[in-house]
Amino acid sequence: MPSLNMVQAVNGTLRDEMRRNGNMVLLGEDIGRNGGVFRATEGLLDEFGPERVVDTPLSEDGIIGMAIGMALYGLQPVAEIQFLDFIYPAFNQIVSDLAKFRYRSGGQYPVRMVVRTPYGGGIKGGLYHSQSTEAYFTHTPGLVVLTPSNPYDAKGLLVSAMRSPDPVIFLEPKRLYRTIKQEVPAEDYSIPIGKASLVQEGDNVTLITWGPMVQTCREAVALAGRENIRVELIDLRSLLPFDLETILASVEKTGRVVIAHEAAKISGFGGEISAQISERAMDSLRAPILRVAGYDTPFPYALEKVYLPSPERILRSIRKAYNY
Amino acid sequence: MPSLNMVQAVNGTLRDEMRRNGNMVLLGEDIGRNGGVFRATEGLLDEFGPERVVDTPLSEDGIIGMAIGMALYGLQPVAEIQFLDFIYPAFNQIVSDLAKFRYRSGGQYPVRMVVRTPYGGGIKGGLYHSQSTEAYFTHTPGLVVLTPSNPYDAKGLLVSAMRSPDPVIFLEPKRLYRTIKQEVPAEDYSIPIGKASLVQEGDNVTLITWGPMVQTCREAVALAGRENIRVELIDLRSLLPFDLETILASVEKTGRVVIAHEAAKISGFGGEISAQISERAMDSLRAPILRVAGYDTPFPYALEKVYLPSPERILRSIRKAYNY
Amino acid sequence: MYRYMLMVRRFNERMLLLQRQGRIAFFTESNGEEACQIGGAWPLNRGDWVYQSYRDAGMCLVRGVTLKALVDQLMGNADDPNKGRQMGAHWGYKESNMVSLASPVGTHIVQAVGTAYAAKFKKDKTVCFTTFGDGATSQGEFHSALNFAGVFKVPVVFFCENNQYAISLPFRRQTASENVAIKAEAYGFEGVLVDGNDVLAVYKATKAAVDKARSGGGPTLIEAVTYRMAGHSSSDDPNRYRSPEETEHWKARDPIKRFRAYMTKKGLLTEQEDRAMQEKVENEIVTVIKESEKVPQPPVTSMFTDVYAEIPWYLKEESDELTREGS
Amino acid sequence: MYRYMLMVRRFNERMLLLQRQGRIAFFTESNGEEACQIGGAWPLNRGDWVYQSYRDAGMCLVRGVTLKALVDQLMGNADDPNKGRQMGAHWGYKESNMVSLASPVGTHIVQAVGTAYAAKFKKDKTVCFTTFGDGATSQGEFHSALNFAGVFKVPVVFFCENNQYAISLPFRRQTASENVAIKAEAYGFEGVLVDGNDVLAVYKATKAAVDKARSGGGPTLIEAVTYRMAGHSSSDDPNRYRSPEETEHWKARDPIKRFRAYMTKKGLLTEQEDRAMQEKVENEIVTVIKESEKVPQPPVTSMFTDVYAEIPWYLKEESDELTREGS
Ligand SMILES: Cc1ncc(C[n+]2csc(CCOP(=O)(O)OP(=O)(O)O)c2C)c(N)n1
Ligand SMILES: Cc1ncc(C[n+]2csc(CCOP(=O)(O)OP(=O)(O)O)c2C)c(N)n1
Ligand SMILES: [Mg+2]
Ligand SMILES: [Mg+2]
Repeated sequence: MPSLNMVQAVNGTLRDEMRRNGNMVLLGEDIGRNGGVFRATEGLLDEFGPERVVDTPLSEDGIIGMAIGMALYGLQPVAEIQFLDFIYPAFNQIVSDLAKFRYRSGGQYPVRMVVRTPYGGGIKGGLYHSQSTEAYFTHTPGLVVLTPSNPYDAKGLLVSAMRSPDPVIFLEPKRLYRTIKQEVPAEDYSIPIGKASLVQEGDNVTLITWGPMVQTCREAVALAGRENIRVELIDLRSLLPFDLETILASVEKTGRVVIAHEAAKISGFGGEISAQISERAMDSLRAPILRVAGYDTPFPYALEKVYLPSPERILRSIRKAYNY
Repeated sequence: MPSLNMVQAVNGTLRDEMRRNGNMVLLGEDIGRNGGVFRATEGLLDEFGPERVVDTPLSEDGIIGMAIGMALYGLQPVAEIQFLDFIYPAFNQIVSDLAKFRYRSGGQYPVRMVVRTPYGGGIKGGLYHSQSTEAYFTHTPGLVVLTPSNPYDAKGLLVSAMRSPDPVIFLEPKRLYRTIKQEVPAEDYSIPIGKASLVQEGDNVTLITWGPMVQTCREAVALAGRENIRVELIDLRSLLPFDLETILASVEKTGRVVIAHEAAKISGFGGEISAQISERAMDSLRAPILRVAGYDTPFPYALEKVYLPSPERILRSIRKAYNY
Repeated sequence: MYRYMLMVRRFNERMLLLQRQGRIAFFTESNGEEACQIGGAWPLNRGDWVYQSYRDAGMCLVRGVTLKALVDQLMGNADDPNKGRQMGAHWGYKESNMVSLASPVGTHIVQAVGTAYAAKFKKDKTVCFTTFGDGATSQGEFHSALNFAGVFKVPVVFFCENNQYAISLPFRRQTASENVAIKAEAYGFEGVLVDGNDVLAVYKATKAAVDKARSGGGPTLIEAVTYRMAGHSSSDDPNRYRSPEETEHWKARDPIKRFRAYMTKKGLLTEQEDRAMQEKVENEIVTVIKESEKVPQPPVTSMFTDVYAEIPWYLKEESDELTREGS
Repeated sequence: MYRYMLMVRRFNERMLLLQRQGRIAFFTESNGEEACQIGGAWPLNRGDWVYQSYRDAGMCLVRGVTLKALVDQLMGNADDPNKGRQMGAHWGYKESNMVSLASPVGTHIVQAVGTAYAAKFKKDKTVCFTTFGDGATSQGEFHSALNFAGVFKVPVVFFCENNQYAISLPFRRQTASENVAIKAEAYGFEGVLVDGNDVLAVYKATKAAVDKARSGGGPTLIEAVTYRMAGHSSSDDPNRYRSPEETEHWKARDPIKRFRAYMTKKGLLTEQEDRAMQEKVENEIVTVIKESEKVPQPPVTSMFTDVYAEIPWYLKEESDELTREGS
């Protein structure tokens, strides 16, 4: 079994699916000859040619709009947006058309496509190469929102995304692109949309997270372990739809919840998870549901390290929940 | 004291402030000769001329981008976006520039401007003339988000918005434009940003809402009253920043909370309020925090009446919280 | 052609009436733009795709959409192929390749380029045709669409119905360029200006562009110069922003009158035939309205379908609660 | 002028070196574009406004921004007027009217039109100048900006540095139009094409456009044709997508070499003077780097200021918690 990092897993998955399915096309900025600024599409132009690996002009509404039109005619585009921070020129296409085409046409015109985009901090990218605005998308009915936290899941989720009949926003935590290597089976497999992963079992505190924060939370869990706090770590993987069952089962067991995400706290997706739990599992709760999140400022540059939730900061909340 | 509806209140407030402050300019689509599609700018072109009441080409990124440039040079623009549903072409301007200019420049370039836009359902506008996506904006640090629910507040909040040193997204519930008339003092007054309004006192259940749902909630409160449930009704008015103090004081008293909004539930702003309460007032809570919201679908057309939370639906949640 | 033009005009008038009577909620007429509508749609094949705008009832008819399907959409009833999900005049008819449209102006223009790319990719002979107004040319997606079309040289025809207004904004304040057609130069392909009130001229120009696209010649931008004779929509009062003189000036250039005069002169149409045709069309419409009004509104649970291919758990919950407890 | 051109080149080289050594995180060079930078900024008055792009260190220098302020920005230290909030080369200097820029390409172009409108409104003689790349012309905001500028006839100069690439995308695949300048026609004003490696030609063209804007003649689009000699940024490897021959071809047209040859020929510069100047510039830069490296990083609590004019209660809470408990 090859040991791959996340970019390699993404790259291989795109390649395999393109081989399998002649309707699959890729489009985006610098994805062809340059192989993508993170090299996720490296080698694909050579194998599939410029008609299936399309370098586009610098226009995100063009990319998403064109992909929608391709999809309606029966192609299955995977669009790359260079950074999530640059998706906003296409926000109208995404919110007004991509998400609503199937609904507004009474099912006559479903759009089957994937938007891949790197997101999150950790590469010293400042305000515009670091944002985690997944909540904009989870608040948009019609979209599926996925985010892997390791190479294995990246393949399994991307396969599901590419075979999904619904439009998928596929968020890749760029700071994990090359930091973890993992065995990734060469054969075809997929991870179902809407299923969380129980990263670690524990019965004292439930820690819920996704994407780039999964690794940070692992560290926090290890730190807590040293203090004999047994934390159950849930990686949501799928934000819309999300796996409430797994969450509630865990909360019933632990009665204590910490939610961690990198995005700013206010109106972040953590609020939704918290609200769902307090709506449905009130009687199981033995402590306030706590959130550890990015501060409610734009993403800073010089102070990035301070901004990103650290294992220690998460640990403090775990302790607080545990000792409540 | 003149009795005005909300459009008249907005119109008069714009006029008064334009008279007071020569740097104030308005821009948007059809706001000049046509007076705005809801007539909020009626008569202003005649009084202030086409340089201060600017009909723009059909381009929202143009409107917001131009307004930002005006503001940086010292004008105080109030931009109108015809419907909130049409703000997305300008989303990049709002999220990337308007919200972050002050921060990214270290305070060198603050942007002082207001974006007014009608939002919400109730006029049979279907998917694209009905949305309530305030949560996109409350998740964007750097923005102030206000929404009045009656003519008096519309004036007071708009005055604050126009005098705020920060960029304000001013959401006007279009279905209340002409439904309520109220005494609106002719003299200058303002309502501070960040302060909720206690619409009605009560000690059984706290009902938190804003904008278009305030009227619906009033009806629900009346219905509950008939069943001897005393509901405390809070109109947030200011979503970012929000008035946590007022919320917590009420929750301490009642121990029971219902949050109502028109936007889709998942990742709606109600989730944030719920999360804040459960994080900070856990021990006061005697029932799960409930949310009544729009369904998690695009905004429908034929079934609009079914989609919009009704007083009865809110009442059911009030009962549920009360009887828990 | 003439019959279709008449049909659109009558349809517009009837629908506006229904709206005034509160029997439908909203409508966008196309009075004055019938030559664009019919002449524009005429040269297309059945398999061609149209990304339409909210004034394209006429194109729908030419492409085989039934009157009933249009009225059902306006009523948002259970027979509407769009399941009553959209405001009036937001048509979508898969069988006729009339793609469903959104309200935000301009988003479809660039989607048309994607479809044209896909057709070319699949080596189909499909042409993608897209219509929009003069106002739409100010949106970013107009720019992206034309730019992408030029770069990828796809079989697309951009058809701008310049009816002189975007709601209240006159064309000369929409852009400082002489006309819309000239804008094609910025994208490396041809722009064509045509009298939009002359149905045969519109037909000819469109036919040429469609043929060119089909034979691999790439995109064309057509500007059909016309006039919106009525208000922007059933909610609009055009007297606020334009003069009766102007309206009169254009009334004299009514495309239907012009075509009728031409047909009569050529001996292709007698007054009697004309009157018979008008009556027939009128009757058809009235019959359809009656039928459509009998159709009930879509069932309440239909609100939760088509958000996704399958209903997710939370929508199932919401749907069940609604069914159980009412709205 | 020559001194500034040298300064930019040396600055670029030094900063890239610092980046390679890990002393700064990110940089975008402008090697090859010095003639655009210096010739473009030269005709502007102090009070004029510039909406810049991330390659405009040279313009900053001409407009009076100190070397130290640039290096402080790149280091994101406590002396940076932008308080270390942005990635390298995202300059902003109020005192020089060099407006702070964002990374998303193109958003500033339309803001420049707003500023020009405001200047005209206030009857100031301010001209608003904005720079951007060939890639930026594909964004919606380029389109809106030029369209609004044409409609409102404001004193703005659009300055496109067409360096042939947008990261890896060559210009001929960015758009099918012959060049950028021609695009102005779509907006009803003049486009000017100029050799961007000839500093005097750039100066002349810009001067004319600035004078025209100042005297009420409205907008101009200038396209300065040049070449990005280095990679897109310190993270880019241009060998992946372009040939050494191409790079060599343009190296022979190096704007600094050209200007030096011209100056030498005209007797305005001796080899000795040249060398002395180069040395002096080099020393200046080295001294500044040393100084800037001494400056500490911004204080942790500075993360919470400037989100709003005043710190709201929740940011106060967050700031206090951070101070109390650490990150
Ligand atoms: C993005 C967006 N902004 C504003 C509107 C409101 N609006 C609807 S139609 C219209 C004018 C369109 O004018 P034009 O493109 O010329 O088409 P016409 O109505 O004349 O056929 C406007 C401003 C909208 N639908 N979408
Ligand atoms: C909206 C947006 N999309 C993508 C990017 C990534 N990106 C940064 S610079 C660049 C190329 C810009 O090319 P050009 O405008 O020609 O300027 P140049 O770098 O050549 O000076 C791209 C694609 C971005 N910054 N913003
Ligand atoms: Mg029009
Ligand atoms: Mg370039």
